[in-house]
Amino acid sequence: GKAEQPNQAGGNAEQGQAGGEQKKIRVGMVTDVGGVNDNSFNQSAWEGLTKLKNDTGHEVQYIQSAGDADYVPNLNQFVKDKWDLTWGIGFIMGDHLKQVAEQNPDAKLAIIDAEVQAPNVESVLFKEQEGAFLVGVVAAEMTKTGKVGFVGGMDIPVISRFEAGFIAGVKAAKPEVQVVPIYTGAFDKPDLGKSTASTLYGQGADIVFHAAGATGDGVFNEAKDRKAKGENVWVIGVDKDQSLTFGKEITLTSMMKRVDEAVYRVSKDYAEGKFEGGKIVRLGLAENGVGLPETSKDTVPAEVLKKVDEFKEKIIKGEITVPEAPEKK
Amino acid sequence: MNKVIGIFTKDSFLVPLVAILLGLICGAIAMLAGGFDPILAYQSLLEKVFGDVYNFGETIRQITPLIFTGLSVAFAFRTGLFNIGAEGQLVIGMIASVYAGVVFDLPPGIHAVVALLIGGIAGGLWGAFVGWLKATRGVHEVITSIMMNWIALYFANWVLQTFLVPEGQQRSENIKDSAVLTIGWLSQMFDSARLHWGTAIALLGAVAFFVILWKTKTGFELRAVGLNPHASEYAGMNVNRNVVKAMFIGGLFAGLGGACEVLGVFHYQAVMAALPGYGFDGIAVALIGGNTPFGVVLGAILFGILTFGATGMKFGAGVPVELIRVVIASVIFFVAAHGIVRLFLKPVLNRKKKEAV
Amino acid sequence: MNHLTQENIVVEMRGITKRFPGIIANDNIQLKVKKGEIHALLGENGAGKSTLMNVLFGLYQPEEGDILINGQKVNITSPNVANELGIGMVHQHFMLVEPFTVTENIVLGKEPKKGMSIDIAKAAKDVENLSKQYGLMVDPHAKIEDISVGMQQRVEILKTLYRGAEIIIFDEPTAVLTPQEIHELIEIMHNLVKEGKTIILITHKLKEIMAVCDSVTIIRRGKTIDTLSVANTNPDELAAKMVGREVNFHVEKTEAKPKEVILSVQNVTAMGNRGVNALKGISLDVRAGEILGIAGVDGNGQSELIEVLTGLRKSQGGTIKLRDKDITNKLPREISESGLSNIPEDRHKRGLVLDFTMSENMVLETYFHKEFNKGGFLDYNAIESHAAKLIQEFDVRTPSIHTPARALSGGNQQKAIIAREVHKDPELLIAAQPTRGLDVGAIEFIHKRLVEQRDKGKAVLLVSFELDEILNVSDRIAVIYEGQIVGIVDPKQTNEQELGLMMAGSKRTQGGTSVE
Amino acid sequence: MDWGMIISNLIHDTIVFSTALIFAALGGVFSERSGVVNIALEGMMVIGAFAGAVVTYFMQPSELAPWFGLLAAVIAGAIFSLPHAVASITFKSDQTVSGVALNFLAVGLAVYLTKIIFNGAGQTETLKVVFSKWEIPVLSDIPVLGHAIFEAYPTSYIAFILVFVAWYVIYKTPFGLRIRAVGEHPRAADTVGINVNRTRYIAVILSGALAAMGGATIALTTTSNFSHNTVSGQGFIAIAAMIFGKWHPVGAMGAALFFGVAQAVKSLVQVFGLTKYVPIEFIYMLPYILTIFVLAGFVGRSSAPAASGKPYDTGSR
Ligand SMILES: Nc1ncnc2c1ncn2[C@@H]1O[C@H](COP(=O)(O)OP(=O)(O)OP(=O)(O)O)[C@@H](O)[C@H]1O
Ligand SMILES: Nc1ncnc2c1ncn2[C@@H]1O[C@H](COP(=O)(O)OP(=O)(O)OP(=O)(O)O)[C@@H](O)[C@H]1O
Ligand SMILES: [Mg+2]
Ligand SMILES: [Mg+2]
Repeated sequence: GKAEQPNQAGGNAEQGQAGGEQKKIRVGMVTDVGGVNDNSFNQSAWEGLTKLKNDTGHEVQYIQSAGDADYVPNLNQFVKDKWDLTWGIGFIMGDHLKQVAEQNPDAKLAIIDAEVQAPNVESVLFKEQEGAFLVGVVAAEMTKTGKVGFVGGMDIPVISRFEAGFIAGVKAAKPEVQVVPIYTGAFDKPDLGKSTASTLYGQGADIVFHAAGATGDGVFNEAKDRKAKGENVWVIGVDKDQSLTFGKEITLTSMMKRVDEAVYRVSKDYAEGKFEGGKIVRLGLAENGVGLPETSKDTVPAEVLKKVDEFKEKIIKGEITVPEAPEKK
Repeated sequence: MNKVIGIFTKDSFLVPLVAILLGLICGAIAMLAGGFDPILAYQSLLEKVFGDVYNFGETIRQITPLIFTGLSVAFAFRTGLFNIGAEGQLVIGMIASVYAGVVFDLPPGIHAVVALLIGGIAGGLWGAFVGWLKATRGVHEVITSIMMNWIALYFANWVLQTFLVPEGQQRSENIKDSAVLTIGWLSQMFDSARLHWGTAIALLGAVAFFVILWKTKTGFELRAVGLNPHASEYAGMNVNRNVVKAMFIGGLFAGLGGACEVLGVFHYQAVMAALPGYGFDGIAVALIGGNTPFGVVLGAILFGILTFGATGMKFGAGVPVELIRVVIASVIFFVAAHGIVRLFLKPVLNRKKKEAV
Repeated sequence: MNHLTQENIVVEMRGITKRFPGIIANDNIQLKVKKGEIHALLGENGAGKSTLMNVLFGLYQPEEGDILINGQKVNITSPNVANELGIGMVHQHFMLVEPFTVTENIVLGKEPKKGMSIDIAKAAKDVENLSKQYGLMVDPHAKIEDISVGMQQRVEILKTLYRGAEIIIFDEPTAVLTPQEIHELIEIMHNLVKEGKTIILITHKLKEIMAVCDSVTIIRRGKTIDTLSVANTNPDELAAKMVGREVNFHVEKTEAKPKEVILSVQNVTAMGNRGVNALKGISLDVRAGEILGIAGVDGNGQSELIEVLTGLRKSQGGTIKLRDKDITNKLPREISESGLSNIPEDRHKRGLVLDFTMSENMVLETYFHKEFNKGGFLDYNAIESHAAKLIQEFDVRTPSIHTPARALSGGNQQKAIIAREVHKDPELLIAAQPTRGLDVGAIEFIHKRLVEQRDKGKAVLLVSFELDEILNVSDRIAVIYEGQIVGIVDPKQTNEQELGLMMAGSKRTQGGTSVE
Repeated sequence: MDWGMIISNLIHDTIVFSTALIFAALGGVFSERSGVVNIALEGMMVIGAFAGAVVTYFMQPSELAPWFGLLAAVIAGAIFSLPHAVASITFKSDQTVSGVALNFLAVGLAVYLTKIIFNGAGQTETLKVVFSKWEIPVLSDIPVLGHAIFEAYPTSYIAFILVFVAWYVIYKTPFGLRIRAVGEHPRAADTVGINVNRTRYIAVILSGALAAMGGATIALTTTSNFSHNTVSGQGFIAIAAMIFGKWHPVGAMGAALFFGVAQAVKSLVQVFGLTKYVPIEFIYMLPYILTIFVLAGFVGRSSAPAASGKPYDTGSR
């Protein structure tokens, strides 16, 4: 019954372990409409905070937004209540967070996926294109049909970075492999994801990479159906290691975006007095902000992973610069 | 539909009041079933809303569009139409005025008024189309307005993507300062809550609602057509034109609501993944408000408080915010099924009757 | 008519009282019906006849009183119970499902089955047998919406027979029929009685009672007045008992002095609602200073004619002129402003906005005139004083001008409409079924007003299904049949028989006068 | 491009998308045929999706879990339709308003309960066991049509069978005749001893059960979970399908298939790169625009059952 209070619960048990010298801080986070069970970055962010609570005993809490109008009051809910650090999760919240930051110069805020120029905000962005590049390599190497698909949520810059990186990766590994991108226009419609995947698989793609939040769940469902009928199809997951949710039979690999790590690190830094307002962090392969999960070795042959590692080296070294936007359609 | 109006004008005060009470009780039962403390929850809800000036100001912000969409639905109701399309009309109002706000170059104030009017008229036309389909093709307005809601969503997104969203963004640029409806000093007073002229416009809208419907020739026709289209036709009124007109005015209210949201609150428009929901809430507001302008304002206040305070409930008592939907649904249900409410009221009403005799 | 012994009383209603909000529809009513007779229930509009029969049929529950069937006390809680007791009812407004076939309507609720489905073949067979037995020829497979009113009535009768009714209630069965159909119905009723059925016949037509019934119970204002044997009474006695005073059914009026033609209809054709030709080249003139009555059976184009005249329906051909102005296919407002007023046949649907106040209803057609409308804003003071004046002048009984029209009785609603229409001082006043459902007093008032208009030199077009009304009020009578005027006669030179024949389609016989 | 393949896929997806709509539209047919307007189909679908997903979740990993889910949905839908029946039949309330209330209630209640059951999550956990497609032996080997039609979810087969069951019930059985009579002329039905209210109650409850099956179908075949937007407006589309299909089960099925095509075309259009010529948003709008077109063009003034939407009051004349 006390479902909605994962926060305060953490308190007493871990108090000792966290050490008496450090003062307990309160970290709040505002999700977009997806909520903390979106199998995607909101969930990942909340996992980061939950870990923080479990490791250090700091108090954490979240509010889910119901729409655009909610972002500012939800952020303010924490800010006005003098929480130590307030997170905004997602590109969409950028301007709202900036507004709140400017109106409350004493408050400290942080944001994922957007760049906010303000002295009291730390921005965390990811180089999704780099990770997407690597899963593109996997896809190109593993496709039997010479055709792979991409399912995007909404056509916004973050998702374009996924698409661009993926295409670049595929082309770098095997120029002849064809990539078919489709945008579903929604992050929360598994049924749409399913029909889109069905179309892609039906058209002969055997591997589909999705960057579509919960819409992507539908891609897995479709793959599962087809796998059950003996078709050899795969999905490449996003944000988290989705093989843990959807199983290794259909999850080839995932493009991990370590939102949890980022949220955890920045919050912990704050507690340790190392918060840097105005800083903009970009996490790529070099910073381990994006990448493939360990579990991939069960589904992807070693020689392919070796190739992936080679490309990874090149990207880190700067020999390859991965484009941030796909060529204009 | 005449029935609906009839229903909501009788016992117009007592029934909604009891319905609200019953709704809150239903909510409390649901909370108890979920293992929450209803008293604490309602308390935190009120604390959230009335606890500080900022949140109080934001509640007013939340109430404003509900007044608009409530008026939109109520106006259509009064003329015999069920406008489920306030949602889409609001979205169209948003996109039209954001377009005007971003693209036009006009002196301060005038720019705001022009953008506001464009939003209102666009919403009105969106509604009028539904009326036109009903008038000329006999398609039921409920179905078309539902369809038009979705079309509005995607159409607005298309306009945004094509004309207003800069590369690498998912929202339009900010409207020019000359088009902004925010009231700076008031906002300051409310600890930078986003207060804007839209609230005043909404209240004026309620007055206009009353005047148009009950004081003008147009209103006479609209009401006549709504209550009895056959007799109105016989009396020489143009039923079809009045249906279109009614839907236009309904749409106008919703469109203005949308315009005020972007000109007063956001100052831009973002690509939307889903409909904002104010239009659907407007139905509830109109029903609770007995489809009278004054009632709509009260209904909107109630709804604004409930929905805005829901976060407080979650914070203070851990109750999921959706619970508020259960409360709202129960209130509408009891207003509709006023027979049930009467059962509860029977003792009271009987006494009244006796006193009257 | 003899021995009212307890054995042959099939229906006895004792002290039935039924109240509706604000009215006692049945007040301690007594009724005894003998087996095998045709028993009339006579009373004015609103006397409580239908209510009483609805009680007997289980549609209403009485507050007080007992019902005995074959001497047995029964509790008729629903039509189902009535059916089981052998009571059937042919309602004033037919209880037929329009899109269903004849057979489906008859077997509804008591369907023969084959497996899980309805055995439609058997059902149709049963219907056919029944209709043969009682001489009620109907097509079992026809749809109700496609057959005539007379046929529909036969379906209603068959419905009761199919359910094994022994006692059949007819609620004003002749109101919707042509004189010829009435004859056939009377034939059917005689057949039914011969087969041992008992019939209760509701009517306020004295002639019918005299022609077919054995005994009659008279009800006035919810109370039983008397039960008489038809053999021992006469129409004058019945009328007096029904109304409670001596009645003079005759309309006082002087000779008409017709002048110039006000309305001229030439060869007008129009489609009906079902896409068939409802008006097939209709032509007529109405002159100033006369009342032209249109006689005809319901559904022969009267409604369509009025709609075309008032601009509510498009005509396909022909011309309509109001004085010199061509008003063919003009908008209703323009026609109304040109001097045409109309008392609509359905006052609730067309005549009033029931939820508007009386004062608003009084300006329904004129609210936009300068006197009420100041630059788009209505002058409610002017509107209200206007209404007050009309209501006083026409003696409309309403609590106040702010009362919604819904709260008025039918008669007063009709008076209000007449006030509104007459006040417009029209060149032509169309009155469609102006007295339908009204009591004698109200009828008298309305007829006076129509004659008054005529005497003021206005043209009046009266459309009515009531031959008495047409004969009494009109100066000339046009008979409409299947969308055409089949003849124009002088009321003083004709009678009901002749009109009846013309209404059934036969052209006017040469000479015109006919036997008494 | 292999056209056979494309068509086969299109039909296949169409059936997937139509299934839920068929269930719900059939529900609508029963309810409205009996004279009760049911705008609450949407809410009933939501409840069905919720109950189906939750019960399936707890019955996992049994292979029969989704069947229990479907059964639970039917029961939940039937129960959830009761307030609508009580309000609109017994209390003679405005049916549209009561329906609106239920739509509000459904989402609120279902998500509220989801959060309570799933630890604050706004959606159920992803279901591991859901319906898998049934290949009909032999038939599924037919080229093109085999994959298109005979490799569907069991729910799709059920839906199509129910269309014909519904047709049979409504047009061939006494019960159906009575439902139609009650929806056309309740008073006539009353006078021949049919219990108008009881008939309407049954029809409304049936409609709740059917709509809920539709909702459960979505959760148990396409989304594999329940969240606030699992149904997202399909109940309204089902209403449109019912009207478009002229309140006839087979007509409603046809209309549902039509909407299914519009959905299925969405992604196909993108695969073929047609978005170069038509903005994607217009493709999203397509089903809704088509609906309006169809309603305005073909159906026009549609003839609902005569007494639909009117409460039946024995005393009134
Ligand atoms: N359902 C009802 N509710 C309220 N009043 C009613 C109802 N039914 C009948 N009445 C009233 O009861 C009285 C008797 O009506 P009833 O229909 O029995 O008259 P009637 O003798 O059949 O008249 P008519 O010749 O017009 O058919 C009338 O005043 C009528 O208005
Ligand atoms: N179903 C009903 N419910 C409530 N009131 C009714 C109903 N039917 C009739 N009445 C009321 O009963 C009264 C008489 O109605 P009815 O239809 O019998 O009129 P009428 O017989 O034409 O009128 P009048 O006898 O005054 O000429 C009116 O006040 C009417 O409003
Ligand atoms: Mg009467
Ligand atoms: Mg009667």
